[in-house]
Amino acid sequence: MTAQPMTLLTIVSETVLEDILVDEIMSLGAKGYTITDARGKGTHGTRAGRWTQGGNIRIEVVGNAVLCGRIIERLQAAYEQDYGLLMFTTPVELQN
Amino acid sequence: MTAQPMTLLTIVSETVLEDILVDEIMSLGAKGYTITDARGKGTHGTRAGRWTQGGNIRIEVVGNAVLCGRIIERLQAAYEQDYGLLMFTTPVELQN
Amino acid sequence: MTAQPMTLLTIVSETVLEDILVDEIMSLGAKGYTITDARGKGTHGTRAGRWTQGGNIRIEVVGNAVLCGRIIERLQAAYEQDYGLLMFTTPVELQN
Amino acid sequence: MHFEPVVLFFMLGVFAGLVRSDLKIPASIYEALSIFLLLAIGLQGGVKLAEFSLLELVVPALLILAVGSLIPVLVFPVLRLLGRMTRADSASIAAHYGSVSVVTFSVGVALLIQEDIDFEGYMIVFLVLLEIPALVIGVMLARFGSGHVRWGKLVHEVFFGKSILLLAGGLVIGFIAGAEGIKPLDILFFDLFKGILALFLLEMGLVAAARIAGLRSYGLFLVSFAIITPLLSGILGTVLGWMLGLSVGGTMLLATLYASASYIAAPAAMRIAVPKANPALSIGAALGITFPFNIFLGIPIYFWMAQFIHSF
Amino acid sequence: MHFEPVVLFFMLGVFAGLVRSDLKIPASIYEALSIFLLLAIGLQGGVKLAEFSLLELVVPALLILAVGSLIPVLVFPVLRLLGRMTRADSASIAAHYGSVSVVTFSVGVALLIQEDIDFEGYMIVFLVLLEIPALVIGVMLARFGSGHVRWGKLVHEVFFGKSILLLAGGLVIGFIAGAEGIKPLDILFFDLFKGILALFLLEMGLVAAARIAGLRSYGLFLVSFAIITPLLSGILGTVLGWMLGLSVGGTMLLATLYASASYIAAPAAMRIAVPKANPALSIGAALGITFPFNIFLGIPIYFWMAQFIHSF
Amino acid sequence: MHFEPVVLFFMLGVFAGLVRSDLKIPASIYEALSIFLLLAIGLQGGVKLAEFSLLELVVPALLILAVGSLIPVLVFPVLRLLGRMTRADSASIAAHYGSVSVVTFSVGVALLIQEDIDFEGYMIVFLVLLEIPALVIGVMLARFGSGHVRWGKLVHEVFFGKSILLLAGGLVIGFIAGAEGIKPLDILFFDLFKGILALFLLEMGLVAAARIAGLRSYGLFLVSFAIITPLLSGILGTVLGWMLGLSVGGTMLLATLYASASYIAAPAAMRIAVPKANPALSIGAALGITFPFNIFLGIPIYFWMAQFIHSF
Ligand SMILES: Nc1ncnc2c1ncn2[C@@H]1O[C@H](COP(=O)(O)O)[C@@H](O)[C@H]1O
Ligand SMILES: Nc1ncnc2c1ncn2[C@@H]1O[C@H](COP(=O)(O)O)[C@@H](O)[C@H]1O
Ligand SMILES: Nc1ncnc2c1ncn2[C@@H]1O[C@H](COP(=O)(O)O)[C@@H](O)[C@H]1O
Ligand code: NA
Ligand code: NA
Ligand code: NA
Repeated sequence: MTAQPMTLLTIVSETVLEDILVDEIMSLGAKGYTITDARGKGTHGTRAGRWTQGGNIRIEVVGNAVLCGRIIERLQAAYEQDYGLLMFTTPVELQN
Repeated sequence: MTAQPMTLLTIVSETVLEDILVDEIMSLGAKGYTITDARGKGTHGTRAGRWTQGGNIRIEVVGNAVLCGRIIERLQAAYEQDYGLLMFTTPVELQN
Repeated sequence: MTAQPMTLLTIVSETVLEDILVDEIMSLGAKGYTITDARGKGTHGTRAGRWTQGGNIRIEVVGNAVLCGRIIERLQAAYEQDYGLLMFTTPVELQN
Repeated sequence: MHFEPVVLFFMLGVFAGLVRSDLKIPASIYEALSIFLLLAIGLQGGVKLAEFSLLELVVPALLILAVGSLIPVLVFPVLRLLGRMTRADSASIAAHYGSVSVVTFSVGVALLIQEDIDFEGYMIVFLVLLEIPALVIGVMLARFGSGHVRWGKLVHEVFFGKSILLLAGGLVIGFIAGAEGIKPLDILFFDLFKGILALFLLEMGLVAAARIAGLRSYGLFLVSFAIITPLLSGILGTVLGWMLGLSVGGTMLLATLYASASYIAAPAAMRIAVPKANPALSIGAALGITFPFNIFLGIPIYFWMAQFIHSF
Repeated sequence: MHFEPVVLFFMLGVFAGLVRSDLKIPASIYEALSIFLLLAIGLQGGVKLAEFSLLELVVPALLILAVGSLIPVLVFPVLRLLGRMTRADSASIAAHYGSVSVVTFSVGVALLIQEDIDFEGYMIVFLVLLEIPALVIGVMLARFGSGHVRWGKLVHEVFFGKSILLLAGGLVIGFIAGAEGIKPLDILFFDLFKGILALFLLEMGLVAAARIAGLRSYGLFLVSFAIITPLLSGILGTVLGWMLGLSVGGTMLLATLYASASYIAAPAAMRIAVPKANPALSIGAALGITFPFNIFLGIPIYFWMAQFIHSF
Repeated sequence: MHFEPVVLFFMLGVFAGLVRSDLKIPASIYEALSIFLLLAIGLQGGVKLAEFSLLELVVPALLILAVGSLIPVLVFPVLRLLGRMTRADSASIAAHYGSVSVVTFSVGVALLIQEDIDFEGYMIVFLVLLEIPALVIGVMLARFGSGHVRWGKLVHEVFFGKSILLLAGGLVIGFIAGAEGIKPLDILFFDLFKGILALFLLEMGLVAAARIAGLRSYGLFLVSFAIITPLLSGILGTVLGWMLGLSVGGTMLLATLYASASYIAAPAAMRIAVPKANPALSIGAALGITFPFNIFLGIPIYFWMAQFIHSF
């Protein structure tokens, strides 16, 4: 059991962006990602997951701080203005 | 990229309370929330998400420590006794 | 409101293992768990949640460090080699 | 004994549940099946209702409601005193047994259709109406103990909860459109009805299995209660149906309504309105005991009772 | 006025939405219903298409497409200048109104079948074709403002997005298999069609309710726009249908196609291709106003217009 | 060549998958469709089984099972020695090919019905029975390499896994209720069967597309294996069916059963029981090659073989 300090980046954004965001994340060098379907409310209004409003996805990426920083920067620049987007990071111990 | 230290409050409770909890959280001053459907087990037994048992929801709120404290206090007082409820907080860096 | 420092163990693995992993976790002494359905990509390829590929589940266990360590050790030994498996821990404050 | 093959699907579900098969009806499919059943039942009732003068129905309706409201009121002290249950649990269980079960009713209707016996179509109206007083009375019974009641939320739940809304909505649509206007929908809502009821019973069996397995923990009192109550309520319904001049089929359906216990609308409403009640008790009794009792033994018995009383 | 009972389900859905009932059609069921509707419509069209010579259809098809493409072009300056909307919003709304609504079309078909009026089956081909220029024009209109457009993604979305793919796929299967080969599928795709349309309208009502409740915030301009545009487009379709020698039924369907606004394909495409557009505006107008207007008033009006113009 | 229009839906699904359309059948709908298919097939078999004396069936059943069990045993050394695959992979693939495919079988039944050719209804029993030895043998073959096997879990999976449970449950219900008792369910379980099979094939196409796209990576050996194995197994079935005196239809169905490879029950069972096997290989071969081969070419070939052998 060797625990490795890593960063967990959690991204909440619009379902419609799933393919695009996954492409961005992988092409920036992530080793993997985990997605769950979500709904929620923020500054862009309620996204209840009904079809005409669209729902949210919650993407988690475990990686080093540099990778997470790159992803954050890219998503902020490209999507924050026009789409619902929330990102936060937490330090985690990767157990592998 | 300006990271802001914040608190992430994660609440796991019964699906049947969704509307009520969301009202509480927003009226206590949260800027938003994210919900995913969940199932699980705790001191109130198994909640497998089948209709007669009900399922769980997992609510995340990113906010400052004071807001999270207010929400915790309110939910503990009003729901902990009668409903399945788990709450925990983590420090996060909000990326916005 | 008495916050208690605890460890949150997050496990991402294959849906097909759900019953088995839950049995392991509970028999190692966990008080509860929370599961959400997920999809993702890692070293074992894409698990999009379509039936022939299978999907992922995301299990969360809040417990003390010793319990989490026991679970990690057991799952690593028994499942890491043959199944998709990601585990990471975060310190949390349990609010109860 | 009159046997309706559709209950075999319930038995298959129970079997699958007891052997812990991985068979699961996805939650969204269950939702869809129940939306379908409620709408279809409502539409069927609405089409038949159009054949009656609404005015004629006012008096029997009031009587059926009044007598039906007696059930939770009578049941509560039994639970409280004989069963030594908490006020909240007694009130919640009373509400479940005062309320009605759409699937039990549907199995009754399926049996009548199979036996080619007519019934008053407007019975479906009572499927809608009986839910309401039962839930309100349940909450009132619980109230003195728990102090604070979310009345607003409850009233909303009762009148605009999906069960009532779909039943009542179907009723109104069927009434307005009439047999002619509904015809192109017949194949979905009428011809497929029994097949979909079969699938629904499969799922009911799956969830009932968990309840049946937990029977021991309920104690002898609750088990007896869950068998005797429907029988007594069924007698009440049989006698009232006969006094109101209903046909054999209508009498049997009224008995079935009174005898059935809710496991959809009531649990959701009670979880919010009477939080101190333990849902495992009320759902366990209603779904684990009363429901299978009714579809296997109760309905044939109520049928026999209806025939018997009409032979006078 | 010609009344089609299936719209009562839409009203039930709106009612449930307005009273904030907990009634919800699960997302996966909605998905399944829409896959069904698209495939069924496509199959029906394909079977009927087989009766025509494709060559004969080329000229009317090109004309119908060309005139249909005018709609977003004409609508854009109105939104921009009269409505003072941003370029992105104007372009996105123009794309929605140039595009078509499968459910509105289906309600039109249901009315014709109920009134026993024949129509050219190949009209369904235009349900597929009209989507394409509308979305492309919408993006082109938006482009000058927003700079960067994901053309690749858009073209992919337009041609291989599920709506077009299922409609076109159904069309081809129906065409190849023919009425004879499709027969064992009839009961699912044809006989159940209207029942499933009813369930779909229930869900449409639920989501439209949220939009209807938000009407005030759209302003008078958008509300008037969402009523006048379908009327004018409907007139365009009526005149063109008549000039092309279509039957009364076919003329009415062409008017309905032109008059309808997309709320499935267009929103998804525009969210990606024109991110600066506010989806609440376009969906609000298309689903909250134009859709109910069309199914309650529009379709009967287009029917009347088609009969009127054919009386000359 | 006998052509069954239902396979066009598979082609549409493959096309959608290859062009990376966003078309998706939601997982819960897929689940529901497969529950439906399994139950419906079981019911159909049960109703037909009631026409036979069970005793008469014992000998042919044992023979069909014994010969069917040969398939994984014969296939394993080929994979191990010729294909140079690991023990785990060889065992897992052997289990997949010894096991059977409900959808392939259903397409065979659909073809027979379309061609109006009778068959022994009890063939469906073997759909249930053949699964069992194949999975057990697969695990036994893998065992020597992997040491620890979850036998308990496997036996449970085999007997109470949802596929077997629904097939067997349907069989029993159909048998008990008989053609008369099942009649009100006919419209759902029999008349809609082919339409729902079409939707299922659409989804099969979607997932097969991903497998077909990955064909190159499987190597020439696996591709040839996935085409030759069903042909040889089909011959085995044809000869046995003829020797047992089955009708042309029954012979063809037995060939189809032997020739088909499982992609539902076997993958789930093998993932748990033989964790070291790479699921991409077995599912890729079974779903990406053998399944489309069977529905497009195999079934017509087995049909021709059955007719040919019966001409002697
Ligand atoms: N304070 C918050 N806490 C938790 N989730 C949030 C918060 N704010 C926004 N979200 C989530 O992020 C999505 C997009 O946020 P926004 O861009 O603010 O609309 C929302 O739909 C929520 O699911
Ligand atoms: N130790 C734990 N770790 C993770 N989740 C838990 C834990 N305890 C409880 N939960 C979740 O919280 C829900 C309610 O908990 P309880 O009130 O203990 O029944 C359960 O159904 C679980 O989903
Ligand atoms: N770097 C990562 N970040 C987030 N999730 C991951 C990561 N790597 C793997 N996962 C998740 O863990 C599952 C199993 O991982 P693996 O064993 O690497 O295939 C994947 O399907 C993902 O859902
Ligand atoms: Na009752
Ligand atoms: Na239009
Ligand atoms: Na086989």
